[in-house]
Amino acid sequence: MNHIPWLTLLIVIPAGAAILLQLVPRRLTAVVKGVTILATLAGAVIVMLLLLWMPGNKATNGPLPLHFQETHAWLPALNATYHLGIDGISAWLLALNAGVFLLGALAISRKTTDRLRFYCTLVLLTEAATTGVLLSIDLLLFYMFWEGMLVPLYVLLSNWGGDKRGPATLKFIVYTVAGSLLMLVAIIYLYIQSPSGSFDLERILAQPISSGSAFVIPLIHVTTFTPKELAFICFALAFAIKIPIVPLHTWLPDLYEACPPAVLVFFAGVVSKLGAYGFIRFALTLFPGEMEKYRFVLAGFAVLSIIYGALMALSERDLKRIVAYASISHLGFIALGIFSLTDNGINGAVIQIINHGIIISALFLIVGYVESRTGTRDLGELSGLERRMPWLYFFFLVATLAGLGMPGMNSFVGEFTIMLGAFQLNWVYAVLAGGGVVLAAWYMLRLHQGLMHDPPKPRTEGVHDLHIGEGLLLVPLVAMMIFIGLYPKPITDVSTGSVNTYVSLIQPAASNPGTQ
Amino acid sequence: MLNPNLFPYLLGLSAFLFTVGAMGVLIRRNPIVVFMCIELMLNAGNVALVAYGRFLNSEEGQIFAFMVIVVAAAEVVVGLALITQIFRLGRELDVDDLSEMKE
Amino acid sequence: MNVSTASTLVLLVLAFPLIGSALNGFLGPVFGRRFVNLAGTISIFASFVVACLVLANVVGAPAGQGAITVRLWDWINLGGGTNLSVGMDFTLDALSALMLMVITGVGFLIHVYSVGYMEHDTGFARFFSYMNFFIFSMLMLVLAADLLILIIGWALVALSSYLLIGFWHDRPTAVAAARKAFITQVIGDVALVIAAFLIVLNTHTLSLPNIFARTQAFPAGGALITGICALLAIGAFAKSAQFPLHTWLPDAMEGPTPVSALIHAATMVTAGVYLIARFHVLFNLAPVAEGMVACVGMGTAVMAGIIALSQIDIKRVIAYSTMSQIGLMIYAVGIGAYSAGMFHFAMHAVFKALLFMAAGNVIHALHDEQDIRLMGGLHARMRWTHVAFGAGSLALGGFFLFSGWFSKEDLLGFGTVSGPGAAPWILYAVGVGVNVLTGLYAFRLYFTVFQGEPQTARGFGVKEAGYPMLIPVVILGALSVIVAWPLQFPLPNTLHVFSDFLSPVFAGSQSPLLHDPSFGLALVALIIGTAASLIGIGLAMRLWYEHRPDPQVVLASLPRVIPLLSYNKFYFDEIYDRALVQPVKAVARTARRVVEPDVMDSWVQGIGELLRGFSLDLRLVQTGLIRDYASIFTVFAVVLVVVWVFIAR
Amino acid sequence: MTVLFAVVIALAAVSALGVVLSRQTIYSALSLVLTVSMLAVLFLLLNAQFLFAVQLIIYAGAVVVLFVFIVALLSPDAEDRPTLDLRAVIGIAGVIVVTALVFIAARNGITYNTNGFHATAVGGASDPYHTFKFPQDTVNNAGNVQTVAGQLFTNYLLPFEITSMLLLVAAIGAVYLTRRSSR
Repeated sequence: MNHIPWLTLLIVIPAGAAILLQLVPRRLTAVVKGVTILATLAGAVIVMLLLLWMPGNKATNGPLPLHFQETHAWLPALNATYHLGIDGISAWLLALNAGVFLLGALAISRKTTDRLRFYCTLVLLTEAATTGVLLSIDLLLFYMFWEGMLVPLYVLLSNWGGDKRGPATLKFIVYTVAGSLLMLVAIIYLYIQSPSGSFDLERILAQPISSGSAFVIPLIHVTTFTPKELAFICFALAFAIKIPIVPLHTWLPDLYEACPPAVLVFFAGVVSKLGAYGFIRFALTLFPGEMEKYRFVLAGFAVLSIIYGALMALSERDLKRIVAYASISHLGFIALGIFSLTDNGINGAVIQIINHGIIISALFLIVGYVESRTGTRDLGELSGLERRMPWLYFFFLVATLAGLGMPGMNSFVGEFTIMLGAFQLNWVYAVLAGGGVVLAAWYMLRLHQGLMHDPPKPRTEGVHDLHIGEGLLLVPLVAMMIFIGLYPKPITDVSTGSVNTYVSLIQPAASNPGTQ
Repeated sequence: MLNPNLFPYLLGLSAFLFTVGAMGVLIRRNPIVVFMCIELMLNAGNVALVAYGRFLNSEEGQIFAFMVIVVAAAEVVVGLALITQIFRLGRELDVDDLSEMKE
Repeated sequence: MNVSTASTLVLLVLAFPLIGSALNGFLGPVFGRRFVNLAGTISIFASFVVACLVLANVVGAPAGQGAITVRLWDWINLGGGTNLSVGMDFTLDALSALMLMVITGVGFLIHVYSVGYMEHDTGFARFFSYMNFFIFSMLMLVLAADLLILIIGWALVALSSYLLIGFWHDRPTAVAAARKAFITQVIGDVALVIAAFLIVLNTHTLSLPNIFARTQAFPAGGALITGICALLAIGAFAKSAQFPLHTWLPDAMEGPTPVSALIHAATMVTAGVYLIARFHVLFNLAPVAEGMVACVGMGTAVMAGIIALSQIDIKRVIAYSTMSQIGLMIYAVGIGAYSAGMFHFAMHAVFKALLFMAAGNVIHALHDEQDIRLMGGLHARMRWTHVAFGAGSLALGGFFLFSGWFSKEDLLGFGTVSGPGAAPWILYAVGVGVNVLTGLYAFRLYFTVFQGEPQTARGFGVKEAGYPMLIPVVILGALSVIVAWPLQFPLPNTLHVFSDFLSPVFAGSQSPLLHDPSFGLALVALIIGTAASLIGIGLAMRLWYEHRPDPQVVLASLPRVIPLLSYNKFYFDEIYDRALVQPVKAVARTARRVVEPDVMDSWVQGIGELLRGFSLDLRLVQTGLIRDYASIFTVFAVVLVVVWVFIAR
Repeated sequence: MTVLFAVVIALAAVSALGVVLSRQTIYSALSLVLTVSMLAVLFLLLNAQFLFAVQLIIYAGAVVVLFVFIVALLSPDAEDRPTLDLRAVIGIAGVIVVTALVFIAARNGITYNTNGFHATAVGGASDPYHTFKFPQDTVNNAGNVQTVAGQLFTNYLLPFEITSMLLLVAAIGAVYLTRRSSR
């Protein structure tokens, strides 16, 4: 099993399936969907196998605890390598990625999706790109996948989006491209500055990069940033836009509003997590000193995201926008966990990344079901669905409770550990995040009760409950919500060793604040 | 024996021819004259190449100048063919008239 | 009792209600009412049987071995130390055995009662599913041996409470009440969570036995332990409806009456008392926090008693009386009289569940009428209910030799001496006042509802409730008379079965506030307390039975502010609405209308506009004239040559 | 010899101005003949006999004749008066500045370091660069035809062959563009 390039397969299978799809006649929608599902399923199976093998697979001795590495020369002139590998953190993100794309493939509606083959092709290409992002250890390779992901997403959104897709998609693309170009500048800086002269993260980490001398503003003689700090800020901006952290979030609600539900499942489920992943994998490893220096500021923005997202979710009326802002609030928790730079916080962030992927997928599926039945997303026009749709009520109830951080459900595990990490940083952050939890209860119940309770309104008369297929999509999500809440240990058993390695990168920097 | 002090004058001639050609491209509107000016600029390059080759004791300058002449010839052939074609379309021979590139 | 027995017992006692809940929820709508009635009640009865086994095991264990902690599975392990490490730990000891008995015992009777009460409701399956789930959550809460697991149970009971308060989905008031209750609970949860952080960062564990073994991490009376205890107390106050987090409980009466009996009287709301008793080791290190708890408890007891006097909804009167009685329990655990507090909890669970269920019979008989001014004269028409309700009222009012008398006097007896300076005397005096108030409101309710003449035509035609609703009421009525007799007598050195049973739990650590009163002092206190209760009951009889003087006249003679405050529940709802709810809503609205478009989005748009303007200006350069392009090209070429030759070095 | 150089350079420069400034297109073309011929002479003086021949044959013989032919064919009497506008000013300034710069730079010697060439004052006290000067007396017969041919058919064979391809493509392109049916 060690001779098979599993990680390459993970990228090649969806990409290959996308090419294969072009050979399938357009009319055979069942075959098209079947190929898509099979490809995503194959990816999911491989990831599951990798997760099972990971405890028995010895990690390398490099600076990163990588498993299943593959290294080949890619652009020898630039010293860029085709270097793939997973650790305890990216393994779970991969699992989420595979699961969410499988769900996204299953959620494709053959009846209502026009140009199905093209659509499926784009979904598969997106999966190949996001998988590549999660696997790349080489900075240039990572950047290529990171930007490559936008292309199929852009085409998906601009072809199958809702009413306001034009401006929303443009905003998203401009935002993210601006961020990633900054990151490219920083990558080139690292490449030039690194003694290793390589794009390979492990090789860059092997030899420390000097932070250079700080810029001094002439005349007033204020010392500003060192070049390395500027590079860190570039990385941080790119990832913060992707997460997104308030105030860089304004692309998200508009985009989610315009996004078709089946795309939202993997867009919200995975794409927004890649920013958080980038913070752990690249910002934390390359810039431990800078992370340590700016952690209070960054955590402050994370808390701002939590509170601000919650307040917005409390005042919005559109279902999708409520969930979008709730998502910003939850992503703020993930960011807070990472910026706490503690074992607890980062492990919590990993758990919460998975949880959020599960919860947000479920919520968007449910919103999609409600919208397709009632034709509206206005909370003011919806009520009393519980009597008509008892199964939806049950699934939505579990998802709501998971979303508001109910103890015993999955996101409590994440939020508890994240808040514990934040508490280790400074108790104020934990208390403010606690305020976010109270607000979360408020807005999630407002959403749930608004939809489900009170007498039915004209729009909600005569709707029918979920089909068996729709319900079966939600069953695994709901089961995961409960299972992780009761037994989160399998997740952290895989991740905690890797997290410890990353946190220990910080510790030397923390103990010697004077060193560069 | 060649006086090495000549070299600045040769280079100066090259620069002069080049810039005069460039000026011609800027101020003349007749595409045929513009082409002549481009020929001038190419020749200026040749002067510099040959002068350097002579003074650096290398024949590569001449070889490159030769290549330039060939390219110039090819360019003139194609360019003049284009001008003929434009004339045939009934357009005036005026560079400013040929402004389809604007939007 | 060995570990495997204990794990089996824990698993069984938890599994029965959970299985019942799942069966009812998923299969109930398919198999119908009979299946649900059986599954719902049998699961709780099975759990009760297991609870009895637990009790037998605990009682039968050799001295010093009555407590056992079992780990079902590792919950999370981030490496130990300050990194979280938690197991699915449960503990069996005297305290949890007592709680198990009360929860499953009273719970079973209430489930039987529910069979009758929900007879005509179409949501019966959902109802029993939620009720069973509540029992499961509550058992998890009281069995938890790890603070984190306790928090899970703590929140799950809040969830079941939320689901059951909002059971009638199409009543907007019920929906709002459910939300209010849940959000208040979440505030308490957050306080508990933060307390857990402080504990795990200082003791490196969340396992309760380990925390209590590592109290050396906390300097006694220090700010840290006081803060932890204050946070735990806030959690307890939210759950037990104590000031200032009490406003959800009266609104929670929107739920079906069995819910009020089970959750909002007998079990869940007393979880705060349980929590403080469970964490007595920590509280004993923080006398300041204990004093705060005692004062809040007594304050809530008085406040709720005053409010109960003027409420007109039968369930709300009982709800306020619950709040008042829990105030007394909180006071008891605050001064360190943990056994006394738990004793009152057990007695209260019996007679308050009884009162709610009897009230439910009345409401049912009057076709969902809850206004006591429209009741009256039911004693002849609902004989059994009347007798049971009377017994419950006597127990509540603290009438001599009824169960409430034993527990309440026991608790107040400790109050005479526990605490520094004059504080115990002041609190004791207030406690005596609460006795008077209790007698007053308990019998105002009894006389108004059961004595006199029916106030509406419907009142003449009422019938006694059916057997499923009557039998539990009668059983509990009998219990509320006799249950305390073999257990405890409110004087030192007399009968002590109950406190001896709990003593292994509380013996290890003694509150600095608590002092055992001497026999004489206790006797005096007992006589004063009993007299106060009798005065309260007597006054109620004169006012609402004999109408000498007429209550309206008395009301008019009082300063206007007292009835106003009482009737309006001290304006807490209004204050919270104005001071908390509306401001948050306003901030949220401002965020959406102003901040998001004008602040968050504006700088993005601004950059966009700037670039657009710049590119519009730049577009003028694009004339399309080749010679213009060439000119620009030349200029820059010349500039570059100059720079290259002379400047760039 | 120097006088000959001076005359050739002066004639080339003046005739180049004639190309640019003549009002009649045909005069421009005739001036161009003079310029390229003078450059041919210059090549001869610089010992580049092969280029001398090529210059005369291709430029004077083919290219300029082609120009004259086209001028005569299309617009024999077209007048195009150069005006003194902004572009002309830019052009004149460019001519003066660049020529002067290059001349001065070449006079002062050209220095270089790894970052590129730099003009510098000869013998400057703070001259950190390795000063490169042309050899005082390096004239040999390097420019003769045999050595050029030797290089052209050995080291530079591939580029040489590619130029022939280029010419072929240009010829085909010209034929295609000018065929009558292309309207």
